[in-house]
Amino acid sequence: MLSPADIDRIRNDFPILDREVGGARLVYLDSGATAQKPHQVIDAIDEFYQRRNAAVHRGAHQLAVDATDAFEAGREAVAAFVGAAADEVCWTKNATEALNVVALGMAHASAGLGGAEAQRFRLGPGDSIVVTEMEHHANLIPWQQAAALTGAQLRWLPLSDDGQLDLSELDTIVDETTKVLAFTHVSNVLGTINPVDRLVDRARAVGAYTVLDACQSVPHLPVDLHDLRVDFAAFSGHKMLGPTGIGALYGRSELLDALPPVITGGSMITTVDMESAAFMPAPQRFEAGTQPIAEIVGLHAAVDYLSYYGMEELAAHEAQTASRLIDGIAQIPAIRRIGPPADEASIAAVSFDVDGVHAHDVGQVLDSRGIAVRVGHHCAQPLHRRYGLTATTRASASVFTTEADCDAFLAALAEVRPFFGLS
Amino acid sequence: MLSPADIDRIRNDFPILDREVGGARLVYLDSGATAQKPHQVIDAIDEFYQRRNAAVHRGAHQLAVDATDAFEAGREAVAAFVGAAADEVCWTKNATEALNVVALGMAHASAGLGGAEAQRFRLGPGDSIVVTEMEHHANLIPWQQAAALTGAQLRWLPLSDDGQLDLSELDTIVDETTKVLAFTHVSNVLGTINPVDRLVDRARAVGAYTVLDACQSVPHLPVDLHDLRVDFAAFSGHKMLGPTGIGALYGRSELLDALPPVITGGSMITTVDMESAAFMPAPQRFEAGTQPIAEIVGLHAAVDYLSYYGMEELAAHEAQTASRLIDGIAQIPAIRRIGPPADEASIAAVSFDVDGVHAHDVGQVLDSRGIAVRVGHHCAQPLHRRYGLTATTRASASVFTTEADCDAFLAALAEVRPFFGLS
Amino acid sequence: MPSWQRWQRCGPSSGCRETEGDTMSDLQQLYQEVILDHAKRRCGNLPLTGAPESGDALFGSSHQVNPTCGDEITVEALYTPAAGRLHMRWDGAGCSISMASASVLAEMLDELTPDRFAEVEAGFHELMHSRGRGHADEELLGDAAAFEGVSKFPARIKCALLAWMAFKDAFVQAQAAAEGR
Amino acid sequence: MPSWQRWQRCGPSSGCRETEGDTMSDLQQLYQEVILDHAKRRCGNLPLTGAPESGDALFGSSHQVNPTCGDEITVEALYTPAAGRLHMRWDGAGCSISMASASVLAEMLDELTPDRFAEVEAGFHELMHSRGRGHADEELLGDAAAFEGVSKFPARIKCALLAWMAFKDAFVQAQAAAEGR
Ligand SMILES: Cc1ncc(COP(=O)(O)O)c(C=O)c1O
Ligand SMILES: Cc1ncc(COP(=O)(O)O)c(C=O)c1O
Ligand code: FES
Ligand code: FES
Repeated sequence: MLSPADIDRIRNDFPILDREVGGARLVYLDSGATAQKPHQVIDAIDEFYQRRNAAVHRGAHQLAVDATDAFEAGREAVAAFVGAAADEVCWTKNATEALNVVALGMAHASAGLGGAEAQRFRLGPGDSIVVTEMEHHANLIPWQQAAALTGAQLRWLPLSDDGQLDLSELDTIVDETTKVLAFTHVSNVLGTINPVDRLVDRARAVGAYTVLDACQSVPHLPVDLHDLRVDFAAFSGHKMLGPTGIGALYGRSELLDALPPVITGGSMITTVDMESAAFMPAPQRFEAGTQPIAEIVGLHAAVDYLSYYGMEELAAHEAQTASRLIDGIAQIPAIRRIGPPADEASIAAVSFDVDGVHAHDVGQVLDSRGIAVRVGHHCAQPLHRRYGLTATTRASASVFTTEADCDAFLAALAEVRPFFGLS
Repeated sequence: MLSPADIDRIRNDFPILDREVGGARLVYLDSGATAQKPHQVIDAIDEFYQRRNAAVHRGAHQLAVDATDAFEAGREAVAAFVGAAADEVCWTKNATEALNVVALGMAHASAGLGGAEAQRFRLGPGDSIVVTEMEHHANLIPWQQAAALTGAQLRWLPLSDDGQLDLSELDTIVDETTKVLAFTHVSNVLGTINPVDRLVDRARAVGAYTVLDACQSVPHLPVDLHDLRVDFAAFSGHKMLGPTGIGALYGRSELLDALPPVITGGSMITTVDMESAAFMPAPQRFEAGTQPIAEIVGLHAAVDYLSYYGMEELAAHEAQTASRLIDGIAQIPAIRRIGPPADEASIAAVSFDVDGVHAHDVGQVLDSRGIAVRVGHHCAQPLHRRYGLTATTRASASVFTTEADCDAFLAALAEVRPFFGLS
Repeated sequence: MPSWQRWQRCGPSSGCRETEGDTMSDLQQLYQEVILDHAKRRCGNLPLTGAPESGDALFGSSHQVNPTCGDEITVEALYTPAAGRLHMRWDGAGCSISMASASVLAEMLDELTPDRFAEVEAGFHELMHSRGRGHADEELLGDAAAFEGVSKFPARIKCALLAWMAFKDAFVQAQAAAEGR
Repeated sequence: MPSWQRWQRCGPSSGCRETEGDTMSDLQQLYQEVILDHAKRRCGNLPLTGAPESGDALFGSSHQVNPTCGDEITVEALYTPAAGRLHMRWDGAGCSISMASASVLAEMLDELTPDRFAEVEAGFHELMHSRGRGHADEELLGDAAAFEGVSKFPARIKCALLAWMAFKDAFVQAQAAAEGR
């Protein structure tokens, strides 16, 4: 468990926390949208540009060698961090691209690209793709597109009233027609941690591929993708203390080598003539064009940072923060939290509706106290509709979130309804 | 014209130029692969992460407002830099993605996505897509894929012996069946500057869309995309003194709003339910998921840097460097340069074959003298095959390239054959 | 009663507008009393009727979505050229700024000719885009001057403009309908 | 003559291998005389024959591409179990390191049993991946020890290994053919 001294030390690593907003110290509770960066990450990027910047896997010169080393060391570190082999991790610009690469790769396979070995991914009329009602748009719309392109049917696992997946119909929704089961590990709105094992078991029973949106788990929980037995997974650097512009697609090697690439171009081919091109095996086949190299170096620094404290420790801190937020919110009148019961495990992402006050007005009042939260549908419109809402306010924590942060947030939240003349 | 004092000042802005390689000062002649970054760019990224990092277009809080301002200010600056309107510039991770978005967007339109207004992009059997034999793989393979997905035919404009497009058959190759003419503004291997006007005129005459690969022109020449009258264009930040992980797709507004997006997810939709999603107009519809925000801030600093000196000035310096390299190479025995005649305009990207010495061995010897050049096919295999080569050595210059750099390179190059015992 | 009369449901605002000047926090400037008051009263937030069957009134309608938040408004514009008068009714859901702005607009419109509306609208638009540097011309803007503080909050400008955009569009439709006659 | 004898075309190398030690630059260590010499001589770079029609020799062939540069090599392996001897011929194009490495291997093979080849191959592989820290065991590696300097140049390791990978693969094919009999 992180000690208060640890957290002090951590806070000192994040330059932005020195910032004042509207005269108050910044209380950043929007890490669910994007995390802040410790100086170790910022410095790593800086150092890369100052000393080692070059195109990778191309040049014979010393800078290119240094850059390539940095690039591949980043891959090894990130892969190890999520319990994967290095060649199972492909770089993307964000998790959204990674999820699209899987969904559109399957659509390409269905259109006949990628040859015989891609046929295992073929989708068509009579097949089904299953998602959940709690998905971020990034793990929903690409599957709508894949369904539209291939004629497969899109189905979903519904939500329960208490912010969890309702799996009572799991066996009928995920059935023999199901070719893909795509679901989030952790909900970015509810904080709910989904039962990956149970879902993977069912998918395997019917021979469906599993695609895990690990955007909100990798930054907050220990994640071992091999242990989770999923076929594909996606996550984003910027949510795990890393830079913007970098994400990752994980896939079992055998699958990645067979999946047709979506984005094609340089550095992912073996031979090209005017009429055709042969693609390299994974991970390169998914890495067309110049990659976000400095960003990989920054992400490497971020996983080193997280590993230094240890994801078990950080998750314990996160759970404590979650409890403090959930319990505190429960004590403020006329607030409806959506999410799992207080005694269920969740990450510290807590969303709620303040009766009579629009989420943007809630956020505005909090911002005037220096408290940064997220308001809106958080890219999960179907989830909000399920709970009869169009928007919520979300507080989401990070490694540097203190009890004082939680308390400042709760105190300000208690003032919101009074501010708008509601008692 | 840049004075030697200007160039000195410029060189001081690039921290990496202080580096020694193998005991020699670094002579970086690989800007065609990726440019080095002035400290203004590095610092801008640093400052963004330290003070303003947040998710854009989402939060109501102050950091989000600051980040959004930075994000959109970057768009305006980059658009102005290339003579476009702000909403005609969509962010991508690199030029490769941008070119894929056009090619695959058209393929999606052909598969029925994007509704009636996307039908203008429909490709099918009987239609043709025309590229050139000098294309970088990034502007070739996506069109091969689009052809494979739609049944359209892929054609190309051939190269002449002297490194230029052979347009003698232009009117038969680009004919009434042609729906797309995709070509590079400047060859990354030959340095050739293509006659955009003539190609656009022909495309317009037959009603084909033009797609310009502006990767090698935007960093080196004044470019006004409106003046060039192309329909779409792509370029990359990392080649124009900006960071990795950022590129841009330009398109005429009317076309961008009609082109179906390829990568779908959050922040690019208006309303989403479980079965369907409505997309925002451009540029947002092409910006799914968290964007490379810090990278945009860095690219903004890069275009400010280039604009401070002025692209006309920088292009004049570039032309001078090109001449020095081309003339110098011509004086070294047993070297065959591929590219336009010395008196034709070109950028300072000069590729050649050293008789009897493999390009990688050439590069190795140069590297031992601190001279970084690129060796290989430079992602242009068909071009190399056209000249009976599999690899060349390329020297490519930047704003900071001095006469001394050119001379060091030429002196080292003259030693290559002797080193390998060839006279 | 002529159909437009049914559109007038609330009297002139008595909202308090003491200008506390620089001593007000940005937040207080944003959420002026007038705004909080209108956010509750919601003048003109009435069941939508669609085109009136009879009378010389011209009708237009517009649906607008604020892309940042997904909030929506539907506005109906009624224009009686003979009387030179505009009216608006609306339905929608959104934050207090957007609701107040719709309410203020609906109330003000009853007093405005089309020309005057164009002036007010231009002034309001300019004020919103002034990034906190503009000063509201109360003469011109009336209650809408209370939105001055919004211009400091770029993320909320669309909230304030949503109903105005919708009305402008609906009025264009109404005029188009007139030309169609 | 038995088919494998036709594969022996060059005598033992007389390449100079004075170890100049630390005084040699990295570049000189990379391009040792032995390497430059073999890059020109190209032992075993002979027209490929395909499977021999007769005799007790086992045959395998492998085509390998170096993905970083696109250079290619095709290697044919011949194994006469009775004599316990390996032979190689090859065709390809590439940099001096890759050509020299193919040449050195072809020359060395004539002296090697399969078991000894496995040892040498393992040693060579390890040396190449030593990042400039390994020391070549000349006893084991013979002329291939000259490639020690390559390990300092990560971008060139694949060059040095290309022919070895191809031969290894071709030999596996030959053994498979043996089992198929
Ligand atoms: C002419 C040309 N087109 C396209 C590209 C691809 O750019 P990127 O790798 O940044 O996507 C390059 C750079 O390698 C290029 O030189
Ligand atoms: C659960 C979940 N999935 C996907 C995403 C998309 O990530 P990105 O925007 O980095 O592509 C997010 C973040 O917004 C998320 O929280
Ligand atoms: S927040 Fe939606 S209109 Fe104001
Ligand atoms: S560079 Fe191609 S094999 Fe060495």
